[in-house]
Amino acid sequence: MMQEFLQNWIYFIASLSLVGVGLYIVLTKENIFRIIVGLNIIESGTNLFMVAIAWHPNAVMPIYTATNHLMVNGKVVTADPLPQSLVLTAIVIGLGTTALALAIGIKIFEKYGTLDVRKIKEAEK
Amino acid sequence: MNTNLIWLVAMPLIGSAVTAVVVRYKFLDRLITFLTFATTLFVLFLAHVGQSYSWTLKFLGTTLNLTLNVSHLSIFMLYISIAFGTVLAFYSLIDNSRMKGFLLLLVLAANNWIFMSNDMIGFFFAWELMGWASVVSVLGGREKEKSRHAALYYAMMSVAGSYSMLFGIFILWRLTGTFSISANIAYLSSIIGGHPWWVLGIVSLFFMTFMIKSGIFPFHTWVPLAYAYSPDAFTPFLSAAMSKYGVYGMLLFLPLGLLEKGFPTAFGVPWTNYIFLWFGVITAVVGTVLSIFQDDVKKLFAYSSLSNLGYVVAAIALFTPVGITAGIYHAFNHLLFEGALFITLLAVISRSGTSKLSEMGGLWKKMPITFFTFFVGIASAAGIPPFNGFGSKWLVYQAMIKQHLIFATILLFLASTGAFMYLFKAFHSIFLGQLSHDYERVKEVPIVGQIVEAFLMIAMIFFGVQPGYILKPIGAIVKSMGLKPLPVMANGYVAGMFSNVYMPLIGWSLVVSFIFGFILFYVSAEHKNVSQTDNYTAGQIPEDWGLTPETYQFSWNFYQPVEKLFVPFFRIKIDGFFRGIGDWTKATGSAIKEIFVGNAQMYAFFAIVGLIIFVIAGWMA
Amino acid sequence: MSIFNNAALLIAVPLLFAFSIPLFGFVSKQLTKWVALFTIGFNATFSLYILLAHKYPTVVVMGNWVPPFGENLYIGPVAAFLVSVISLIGLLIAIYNLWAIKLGDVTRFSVLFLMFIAGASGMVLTGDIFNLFIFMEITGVSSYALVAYGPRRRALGGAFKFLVVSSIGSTLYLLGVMLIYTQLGTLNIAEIAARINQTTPGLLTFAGILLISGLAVEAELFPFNGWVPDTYTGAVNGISAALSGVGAIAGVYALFRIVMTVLGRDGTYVFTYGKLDLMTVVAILATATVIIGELSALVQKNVKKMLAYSSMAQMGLVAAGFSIGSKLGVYGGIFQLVNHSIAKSMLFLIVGVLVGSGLGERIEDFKGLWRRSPFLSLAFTIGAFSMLGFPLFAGFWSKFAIVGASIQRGGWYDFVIGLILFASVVEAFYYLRIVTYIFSSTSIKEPKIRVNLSPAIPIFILAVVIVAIGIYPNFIGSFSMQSAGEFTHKMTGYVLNVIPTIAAH
Amino acid sequence: MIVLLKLIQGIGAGALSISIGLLFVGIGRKITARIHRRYGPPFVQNFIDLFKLLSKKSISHGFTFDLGLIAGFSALLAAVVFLPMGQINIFPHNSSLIMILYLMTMAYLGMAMGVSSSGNPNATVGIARALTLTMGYEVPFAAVIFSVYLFAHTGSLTNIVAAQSGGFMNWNLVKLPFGFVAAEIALQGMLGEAPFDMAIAPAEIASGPMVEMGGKYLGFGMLQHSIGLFLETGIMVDLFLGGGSNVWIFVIKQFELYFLALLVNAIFPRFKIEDGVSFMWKVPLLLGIVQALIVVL
Repeated sequence: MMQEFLQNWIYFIASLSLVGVGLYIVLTKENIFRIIVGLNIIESGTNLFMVAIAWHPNAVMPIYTATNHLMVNGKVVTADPLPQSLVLTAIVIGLGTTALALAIGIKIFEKYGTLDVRKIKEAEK
Repeated sequence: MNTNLIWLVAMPLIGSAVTAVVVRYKFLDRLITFLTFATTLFVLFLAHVGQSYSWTLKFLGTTLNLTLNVSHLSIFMLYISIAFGTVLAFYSLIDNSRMKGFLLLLVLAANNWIFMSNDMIGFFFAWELMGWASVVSVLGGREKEKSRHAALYYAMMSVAGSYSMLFGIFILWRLTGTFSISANIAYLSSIIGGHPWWVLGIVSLFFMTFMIKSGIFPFHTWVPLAYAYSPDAFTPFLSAAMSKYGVYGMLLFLPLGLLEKGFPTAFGVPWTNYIFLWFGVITAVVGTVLSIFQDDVKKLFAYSSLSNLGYVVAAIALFTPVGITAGIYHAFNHLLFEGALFITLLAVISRSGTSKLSEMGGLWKKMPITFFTFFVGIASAAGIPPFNGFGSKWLVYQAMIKQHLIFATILLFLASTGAFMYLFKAFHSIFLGQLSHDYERVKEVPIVGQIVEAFLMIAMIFFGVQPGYILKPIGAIVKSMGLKPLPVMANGYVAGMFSNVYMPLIGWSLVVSFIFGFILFYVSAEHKNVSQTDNYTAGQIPEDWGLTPETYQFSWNFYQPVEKLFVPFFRIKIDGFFRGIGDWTKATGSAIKEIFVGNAQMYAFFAIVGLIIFVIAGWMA
Repeated sequence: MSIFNNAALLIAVPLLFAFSIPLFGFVSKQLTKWVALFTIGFNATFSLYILLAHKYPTVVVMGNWVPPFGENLYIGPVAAFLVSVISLIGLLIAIYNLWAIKLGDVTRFSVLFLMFIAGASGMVLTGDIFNLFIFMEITGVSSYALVAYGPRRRALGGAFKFLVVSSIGSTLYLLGVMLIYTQLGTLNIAEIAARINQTTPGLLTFAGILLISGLAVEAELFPFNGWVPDTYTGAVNGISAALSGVGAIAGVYALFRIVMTVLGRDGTYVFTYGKLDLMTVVAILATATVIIGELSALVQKNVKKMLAYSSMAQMGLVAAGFSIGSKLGVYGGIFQLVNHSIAKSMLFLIVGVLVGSGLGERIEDFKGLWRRSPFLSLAFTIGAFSMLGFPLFAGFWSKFAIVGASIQRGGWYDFVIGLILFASVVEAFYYLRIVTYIFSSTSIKEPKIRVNLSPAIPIFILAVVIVAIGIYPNFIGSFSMQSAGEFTHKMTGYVLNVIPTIAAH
Repeated sequence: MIVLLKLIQGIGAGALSISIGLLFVGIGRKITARIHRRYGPPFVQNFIDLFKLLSKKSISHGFTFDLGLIAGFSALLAAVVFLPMGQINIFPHNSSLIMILYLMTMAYLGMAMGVSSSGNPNATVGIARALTLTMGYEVPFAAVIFSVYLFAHTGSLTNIVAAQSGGFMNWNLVKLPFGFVAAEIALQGMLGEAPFDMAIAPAEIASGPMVEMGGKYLGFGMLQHSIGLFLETGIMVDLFLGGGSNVWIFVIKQFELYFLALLVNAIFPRFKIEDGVSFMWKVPLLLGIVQALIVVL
């Protein structure tokens, strides 16, 4: 089980590093919109990770057609369809949160007149 | 399975619910409180030793049975506290201080439950109930800001106390698996031989709670605040009855059979009891010394009640037959004379409107009945023979001397002479000396108050002259604790270890000599009454110097010369220690508050750092 | 099963009405609040029907895909009990909102509020970990928007912080779910719980840690609860009450459903690389939360911030109760959770009414409240005393059980409960400080505070419920005892009810 | 019948104590005069003064003033009844030392009440000083009493006297020397003699409590002083000098003690109140504690 999982380690490294980049942006940047962009990068990183999990080398697309046989002499060759469907919901949720974040960002700019998180903190103190 | 016991607890609860509804109308509120007290006292007559009642409660996953049983000690404590409560409730019909009846009844319900409970859950439930009910009642005091601070200080002490008891209860539950008090104590005394330190640790958890509630030395700092700034009608119950809960708790835990287990003893007393005895003695001395210099009369008597509690604790810590008898007897006497003193104070404060000693004076002309009760009260508080205070103080000395504890007895004797000093100071500053003009219109308390005061005066004299009625039940208590009780030949007889006193004899000799005094007085030449400012002042009249009765009255800085003696003593401040803890927690609190620094990055950073620590901890641990 | 007793309605009806409210909005703004009220009312009656008529444990299958394959809702004693509590508190807050929410965009508020209640009930009912993620997100999004609803600037700052931290949390959770999915190939809680041994230890622990940190954000455990104070103070009082009452229940339930049922093995829990088991880690975090929460609440001047820290600390106490692991501990935890949400939401509603009628939010402004409105001060005292665990109030029994369970477990738990008791002495100080302010009346004559009907009903009902539980705890106690059974006995309690055929291996 | 007998004995004891007391004070005034190298009044002067005072009209400050002074006199009279005097021992089984001491405090309480209700601040200052002094000398006296208690294993004076029967050698004076010296100094304070007479200091507070007393009230004050004198010296005799086989030896022993006190009184100036108390807590207390240690170990 473990070695199949680690076969496509390159994709896991890539997606988790994307999540790392997103985290870096969220943690260090002060501008609210940069933070929202960072959040989006984390979202896409996790989505990539989910898709990477579903795939294994020389997997076939999981749609049954006359030519495309899902099972070849008892071994599953198709990529796993379920995580891909989960990715769909995850993307939609990511969209929702980003939309709300942007709305809040605009409102903050209206009220505070700045987007710099530190200045907002001073204004609030 | 006698159901009358449950009524002892249920009756006050119902009464409190009813009074809570009518809390708006003061007289109705007090009337129902008094009726509930009276009916509880009546129900108490049906209860006698050996009865028990238990009901089950499905809780903590197992069915627990909460049991009430009546031992000699509990029936004694119940009688004195409810009887005094009824008298106080009767007096409170005419009182107009801001005491809420339903809180007093909650405390009464808890009081009955504590004294009868034989299981730790019920005990703890009642203890905390009494705790918060009394805290809220202390809040109703006259001086707003001070009573708030006093209530908060008292609340913190009692909450800390009950949590330490909660910890102790569950440690015992883990060891013995049962909540019943008698079983746990039996278990403790069975394993005391094996690992004494473990047992002492558990018992000290409980003793901390009891010392806090009775205001013993390290934890006495809340007593003067709570007594002085609680509503005047509640202070008598707080000082007389509620300080006995700690004593009752100690008496529960004392018979651990330390002596039989060959416990190292000092002066024939197990060393733990010896240390505890010194706590009592120090409380007695601290109470007296601090009380001498008080100007607020309620604080003065709060310290006096503290010092009497020190006597009681010192006596029961000896755990010898005469020691326990002296301790419980003094607890009863303290309840009686302290209650009488606080009720008379209640009368004086309600009439004169002030509780400062320097602002009163000469009230005996206006309030004779209160004056006489106060006189009998301070006489018995000072321990003068025909009155009820003497018997127990005398027995306490006998008990201490029997164990060769000379220094402790000397200190207690100092405390008792000091008691006479502050008692006379209060007596003089309130009733004697110059009557100031704005007290001209002061009237005696209404008839209800006079009845209560007369009743208390007669009770003090009766129990002074006939101590047998109290010593017999105490003998039963001592026997139930497995010690040989003191012989009680006749009602008037108090048998000590070194000598014995036949109290009525003193009474008769006083009466006869008073008759002689009066005869001599009326035989000699007649006298003429003069006004209070017509004094021997080398020919001038005080008014010429512009002196008013207030300024001519000597009651400010009454013992100023002695103050120089005790100055080094005042420097050590006990409540500085508790304030230190308070400030430390506040400092750490504000330091920790900095964590929530207020921007999203930091929180997200914490989350990630938490995650990383998680992983490392898992890896490394 | 007939359509009517299908538990999915508990989620479907609120969502349906949530999205149809804008239509009602055209008719009249106030009507939307009544519609929200009636839907939550339906939710409450239906869940009470399930709870009281003992209609559990039932499994609600979606599109008759039998559990291990399709998604399912599982209504066990826990779910039934918590859903009814959530919807009852939601109902009371909705009644309060009739009065409180006047200005601003009322229709969108009701939409969000209904979504919030639907999400929370979904979290409690669902039997599938990815579903749990979706419902967590629904509750999350609706609560960010609700927090941002507040009139003051602070609300926006609070909402933004809440959004950032929670979305990071849910991404961690999602990663954890995926790691579990790769090994076991299923998302169904019951099946994962049964086949948890087949996972490789290294990956499982990493997935476990990710799951816990993700859920700890919602359950307000120490390193992850940075957002709590600013969000609660920023939000309107009704919303803070909803967050601390309903949101906390869902958050803590999710955390311990994962830790005890999914990762647990009937009494022992997943070991991080064989040494420190997850439950001890949660216990450490819980104690840290209690202490930090109480100490920082001590120095607060603003009542709302103080209540926020106090609810964080109480969540720590609940988590500590759960983390003991024994049936008694879980019983104490659930009972305290319910007591806390009842008392805390009442306290927030009271502060809401006071602020609404012009009183400041500082502690000193509570001086002499007794004169100005006896009803509110009495309710506040009842709530405060229940939080402190004084007898005759609900909190006494649950705190008693938690202390008992933790000492019964012994070992280093004595030290844990010692710290918690010290922290609760601190808690007693700052609550009693306010109570003493209330009752020590000041001389300046201030006008009486008039409490109109709509906020008075919830406060009155909650106060009566607290005292009723305090006097007769067995009513709520029995439900929490059954639910404790479901948590501690994983296989018999939960898994076999969902998939009877599966054999734990 | 017994009651009547006891009543007569009581009255006899009372009359004895009054007359002996007045006699001692008279002789005392003559001795002090001789020390001051003058003749001094005849030793029966006090009896004359008493009759003069009781027959003079006087002013009073109300009911508590009268009640207080009567109480002061009669409480001491009641205490005398319990004192074993040589072979006159009216209530042998009821003469506990602490009981007598506390009964005496009843008298001081009565007198204090009367005097301070007169309204004159000098009187109350006097009483405050007297009470502070009581706290001063009670502590060493307590140390002495309790060491005697432990030494003789009894608390009642009758048994203490019985324990000292036989020759001079087994008096407590010999067995407990330090105790005797400490008690002697404490007695000086009790009697209100010279170094410790700050309570009735004529110069500073116009003779303190007695400032408002005139006529029969001064008479009652004098009676109270004489009975107190008789009682305190009587207790000291019973405690340390073996109590005397018959009344006259008892009285002679009392006079010895009083004579000693008079000598000290005639010479020493007055202590300030706080120095008096601190002196009492230094020297006599130290002696008392030493005595107690000897007895205990």
